[in-house]
Amino acid sequence: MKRKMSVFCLVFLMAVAIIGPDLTWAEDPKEIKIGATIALSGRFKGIVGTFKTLGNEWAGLINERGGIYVKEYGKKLPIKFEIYDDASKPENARKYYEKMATDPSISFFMGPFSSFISNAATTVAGKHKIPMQMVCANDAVLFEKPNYWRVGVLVPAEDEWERLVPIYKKKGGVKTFATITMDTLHNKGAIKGFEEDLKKNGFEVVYSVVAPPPTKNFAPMIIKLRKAKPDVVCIEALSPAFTIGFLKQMREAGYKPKEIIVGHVTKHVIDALGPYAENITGLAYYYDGDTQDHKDFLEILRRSGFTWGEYMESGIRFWAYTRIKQAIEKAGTLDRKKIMDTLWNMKTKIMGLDSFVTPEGYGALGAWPCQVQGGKFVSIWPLDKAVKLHNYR
Amino acid sequence: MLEINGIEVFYGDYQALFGVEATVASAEIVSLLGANGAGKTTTINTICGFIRPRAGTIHFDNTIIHKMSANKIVEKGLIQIPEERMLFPDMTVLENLQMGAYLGRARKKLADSMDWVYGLFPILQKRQSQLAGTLSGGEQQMVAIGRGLMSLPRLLILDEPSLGLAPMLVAEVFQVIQKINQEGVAILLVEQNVHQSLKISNRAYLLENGSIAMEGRASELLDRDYIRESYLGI
Amino acid sequence: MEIAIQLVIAGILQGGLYALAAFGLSLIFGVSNVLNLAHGEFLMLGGLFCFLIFSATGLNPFLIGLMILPFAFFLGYIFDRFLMRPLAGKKEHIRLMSSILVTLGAALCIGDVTSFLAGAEEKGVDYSMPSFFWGDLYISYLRLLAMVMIAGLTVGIHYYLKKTYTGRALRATTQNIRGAMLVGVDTSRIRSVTFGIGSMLASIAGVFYVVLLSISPDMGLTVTIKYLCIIVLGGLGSLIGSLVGGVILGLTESIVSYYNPHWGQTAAFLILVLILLIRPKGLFGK
Amino acid sequence: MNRIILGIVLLFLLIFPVFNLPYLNTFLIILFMYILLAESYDILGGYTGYINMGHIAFFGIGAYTFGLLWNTGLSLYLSFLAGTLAAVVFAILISFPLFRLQGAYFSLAAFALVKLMEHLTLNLSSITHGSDGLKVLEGNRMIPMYYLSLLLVVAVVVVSFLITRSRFGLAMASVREEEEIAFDFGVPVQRIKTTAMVISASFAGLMGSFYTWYTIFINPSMVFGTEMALMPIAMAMLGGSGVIIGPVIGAVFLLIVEETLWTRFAYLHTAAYGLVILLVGLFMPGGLVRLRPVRRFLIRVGLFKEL
Repeated sequence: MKRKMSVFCLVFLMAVAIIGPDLTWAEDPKEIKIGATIALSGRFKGIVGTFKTLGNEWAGLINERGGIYVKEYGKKLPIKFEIYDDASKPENARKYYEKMATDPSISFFMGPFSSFISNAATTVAGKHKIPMQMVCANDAVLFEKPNYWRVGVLVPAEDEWERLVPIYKKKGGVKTFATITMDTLHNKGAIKGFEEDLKKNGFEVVYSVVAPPPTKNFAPMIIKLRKAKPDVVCIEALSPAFTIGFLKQMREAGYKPKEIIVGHVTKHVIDALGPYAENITGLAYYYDGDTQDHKDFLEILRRSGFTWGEYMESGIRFWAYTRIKQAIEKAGTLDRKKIMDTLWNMKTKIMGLDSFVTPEGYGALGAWPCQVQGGKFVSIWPLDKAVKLHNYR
Repeated sequence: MLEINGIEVFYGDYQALFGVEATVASAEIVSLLGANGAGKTTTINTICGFIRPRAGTIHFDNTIIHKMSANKIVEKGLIQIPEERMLFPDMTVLENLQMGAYLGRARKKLADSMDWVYGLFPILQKRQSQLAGTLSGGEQQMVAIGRGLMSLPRLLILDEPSLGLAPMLVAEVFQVIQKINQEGVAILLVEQNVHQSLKISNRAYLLENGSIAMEGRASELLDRDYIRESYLGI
Repeated sequence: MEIAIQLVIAGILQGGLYALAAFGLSLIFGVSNVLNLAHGEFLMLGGLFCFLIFSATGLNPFLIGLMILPFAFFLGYIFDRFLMRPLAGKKEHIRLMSSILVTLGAALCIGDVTSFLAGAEEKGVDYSMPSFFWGDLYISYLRLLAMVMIAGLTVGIHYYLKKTYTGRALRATTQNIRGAMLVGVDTSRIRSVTFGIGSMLASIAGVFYVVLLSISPDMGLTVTIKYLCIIVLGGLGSLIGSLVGGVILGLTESIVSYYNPHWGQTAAFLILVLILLIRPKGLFGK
Repeated sequence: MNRIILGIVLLFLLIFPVFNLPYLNTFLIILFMYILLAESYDILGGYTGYINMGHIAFFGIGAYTFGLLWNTGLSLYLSFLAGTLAAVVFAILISFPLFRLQGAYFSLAAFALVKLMEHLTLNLSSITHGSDGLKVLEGNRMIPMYYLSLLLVVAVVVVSFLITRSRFGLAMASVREEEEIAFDFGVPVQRIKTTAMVISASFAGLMGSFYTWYTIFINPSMVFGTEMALMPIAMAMLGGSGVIIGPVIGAVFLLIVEETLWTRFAYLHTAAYGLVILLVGLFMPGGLVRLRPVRRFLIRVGLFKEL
């Protein structure tokens, strides 16, 4: 009986040891650790899974230069990401942020992908008073309640499409719009803002539909679309399957609008559509017109093995990393409160653009109109920075 | 032809057969008697390869069969006609019979065996395009026997062929069994209808609580008091 | 009126696509009595291989689809041989449970390994054919081709099941497994063959999927659920049931989606629950 | 012996928050949630043999009812009660049509109900906020959450234990083994099944309410998701369906495996996780607890209560 007890205790201790936190930390920080969860599995894997590489490559680039200078210690410290897989589930994200919150060597949190997972993560940041910068999360639901310990990098979802309207206003030739939206938090917000913008500028929205994410059969919607005869068809969906499915079926139906706008256009959408993708207009959190301040970004993209056009959201990541670096440098310490103060008040430039945080906590990074031309994704707006001119189909 | 040596069968921790021993010689009719739960069905399912014995051996034609899979045993010519008949309800009578000749040896003699079966059960020819599931109990029994014969058995095991049949039909079934036997097919007959089966058998075994309680020539057993009292109710 | 015709056409074409993969799932359930939660993974793999070969060679995707058939058959065969056969001897209740565990585990495993090796991104083959237009009506030739292939396969499978010895053995196994063993059918082999056929049908559906829509490694369970719905609707193990079930689902989805896309998606599950209320064993179940 | 072990484990869990390990606390809360879901699933699935692939529907209904009512300003306890009641009412309503079905039809129809609920919550967005999800009041309530979930787990295990010792439990087993014979012998089969489902649903509904309280934000795919629906069932089967300790062991085992894989490997952990499920299904068809050495050990310490 005694032996059994000891076996039992041993097994239990082993279990605790396996799942327990690492109990080793240095008193004097040797590195700056940034904690984050990324969806390396689950339904968001296809969209954000590769950003683990991007982050590590960025850290590698900074570390090659010695790291980030922290005044308090009078030296440059290397930077390191600690990344867990949240499997696209908020409860996992929360669990791992809690895990990282117990590690005093982690001085900073990066948010997970999507608003509802970020929601769970910001709670942890607020509770343990750890600065968190959210990436790829810009829904109103996150900013409803004040939380000092989180800021975003993006403009609100409603403003994501705001730079598109001026193109059509300037160029003319299109009058009526149709929107097809996947039923998710972010997509609905973006289209809502866009439609309001269109109406304000005298355009007409002739058909507007919100369809659930698993929709495969778009024929009934396309029948209505053909009746409404819009000049511009806009598809806003986080899931590429939705976008590809819709566009392939619109092609089958032989409907040829003057312009197609795809909110989340990635390399795989373009590949799946082949020549049909030519002149699809989209949005990216980056423009490639002015390259003087973009060298680092292009370098980490090169090292990660993808082009910016493959992932419209790579720009957000780079922006977020850079802001962390700037905040630590500016605060000159790893003190969490001071870093957070700096994040709120810091006004800097990243990639030649103003970077700041609004009083609600939104960031300043907006999306730039681009277009698929010659199989590549090129900036078309604003005109002074555009690489190519915008074409109708 | 068939030799069963001391097989022991377990269902989990529960032992069902305790060293059962029996033989069937060629061209013989042997009865396996016993009350409900005595282990008759377990015995024949073990012979047919549905259950593996934990100890003991089964030989058929001097080959060990208790480690073979059921379909291999069928291939050797050891055919069971189960109590539940196990027809293919959504197939026609003809298809059911054709399925009987599924294996190579029988497939070649399909036409001959078809004639043989239709000779034994003329009514099946009339019913041949009817779905087996829609037949009456007696007709289903005929299809089951017919399907077994299509496999060209050398030893036919019949499990309760008379169960649930009208008395008229019961007599007919026993006649047919004798006819089949005359063609040179050995028969192992498992029956609750002790009187009838002993009358047509050469030898018989009596199973009680999972072991052989008695064996001998059928005519002898018919005269034993124990059998008369316990199973014939005389 | 035009709209109605157009909706019916769209619904039937969509339904045919559903039926194709459901057919294979139904066949597997009929013979082995297991719920194969990994069926969608076979579909995904079929689509993925089509995509990979297409990217490398640029051949006609349907030709590629035919080329990968033997491979799909082999995959299904060994899946059954090594993962399902050990469960065959178990008690009914235990077998259903174990098969759920094994196929669920396999589905997660296949999906994740695929996404690790081939990337998690959405993949689609760029292949299109002009549609057939008649006034305001249009019929997609691609989908029509899918329908023709499905019809051809249905006839072929029907013939195979009725006339060949293996096909008959397969039906026999569905109807009474013990009986099939008694006439000498090697039921474990038949099971594996059925899995192979089911996997072949799924991979053809996968080819259509990757041409008409797009595939991703994590789609497996989602489509499996839809196909499970269809075969329950039609009656488990009933082949005609899975065809009718697929078409019913496609039609309802199309018609309801016309009025409200949200309820179109709901219709599938609603109609399944309603039909089971009236017929507890599905439309053609026994 | 078994009392000593149980006592020690329970005592340890009771004083656990003192150690102030928030990560392990959250881990344990999630663990308790899965144990409860697996165990409450097993009340119907393991004891009566009806594999209810729709178990998570009760959970989701509880979650939404709680969230909606709590947001209207109803008191916390009443909201919990309402969440539970909603699941119970739903269980009673669906039990009549659902129990007409047998075997795989039952399982799949129940699963279709989950998907139906998911779509309904998405579509009835004027009530449920659809895909925007439902947000409830935030707050730092780690300690009460921990104790509440612990209490719920203890409660479900105790109820399962009481069931196995009662005539009701015996009747459930008779339904599982031979439903028709049980019916012929006068066992009120329908009532037994409905009662089992109601008990099973009440716990799931309560846990659903708790989940909303815990995550602050829910949306249809979180509470009615496919993986969410299948995991508790896989856990119960993995541990050993029909044995009280089975689902507990299954949940603990699978979650620790998951956690180890998740934190140690960035990739392929889902594959490894799937492989574990597959291997258990293949080689231990009765679940971990029916593995001979495990069973022998559990019998010796008196924790192997099979129905």
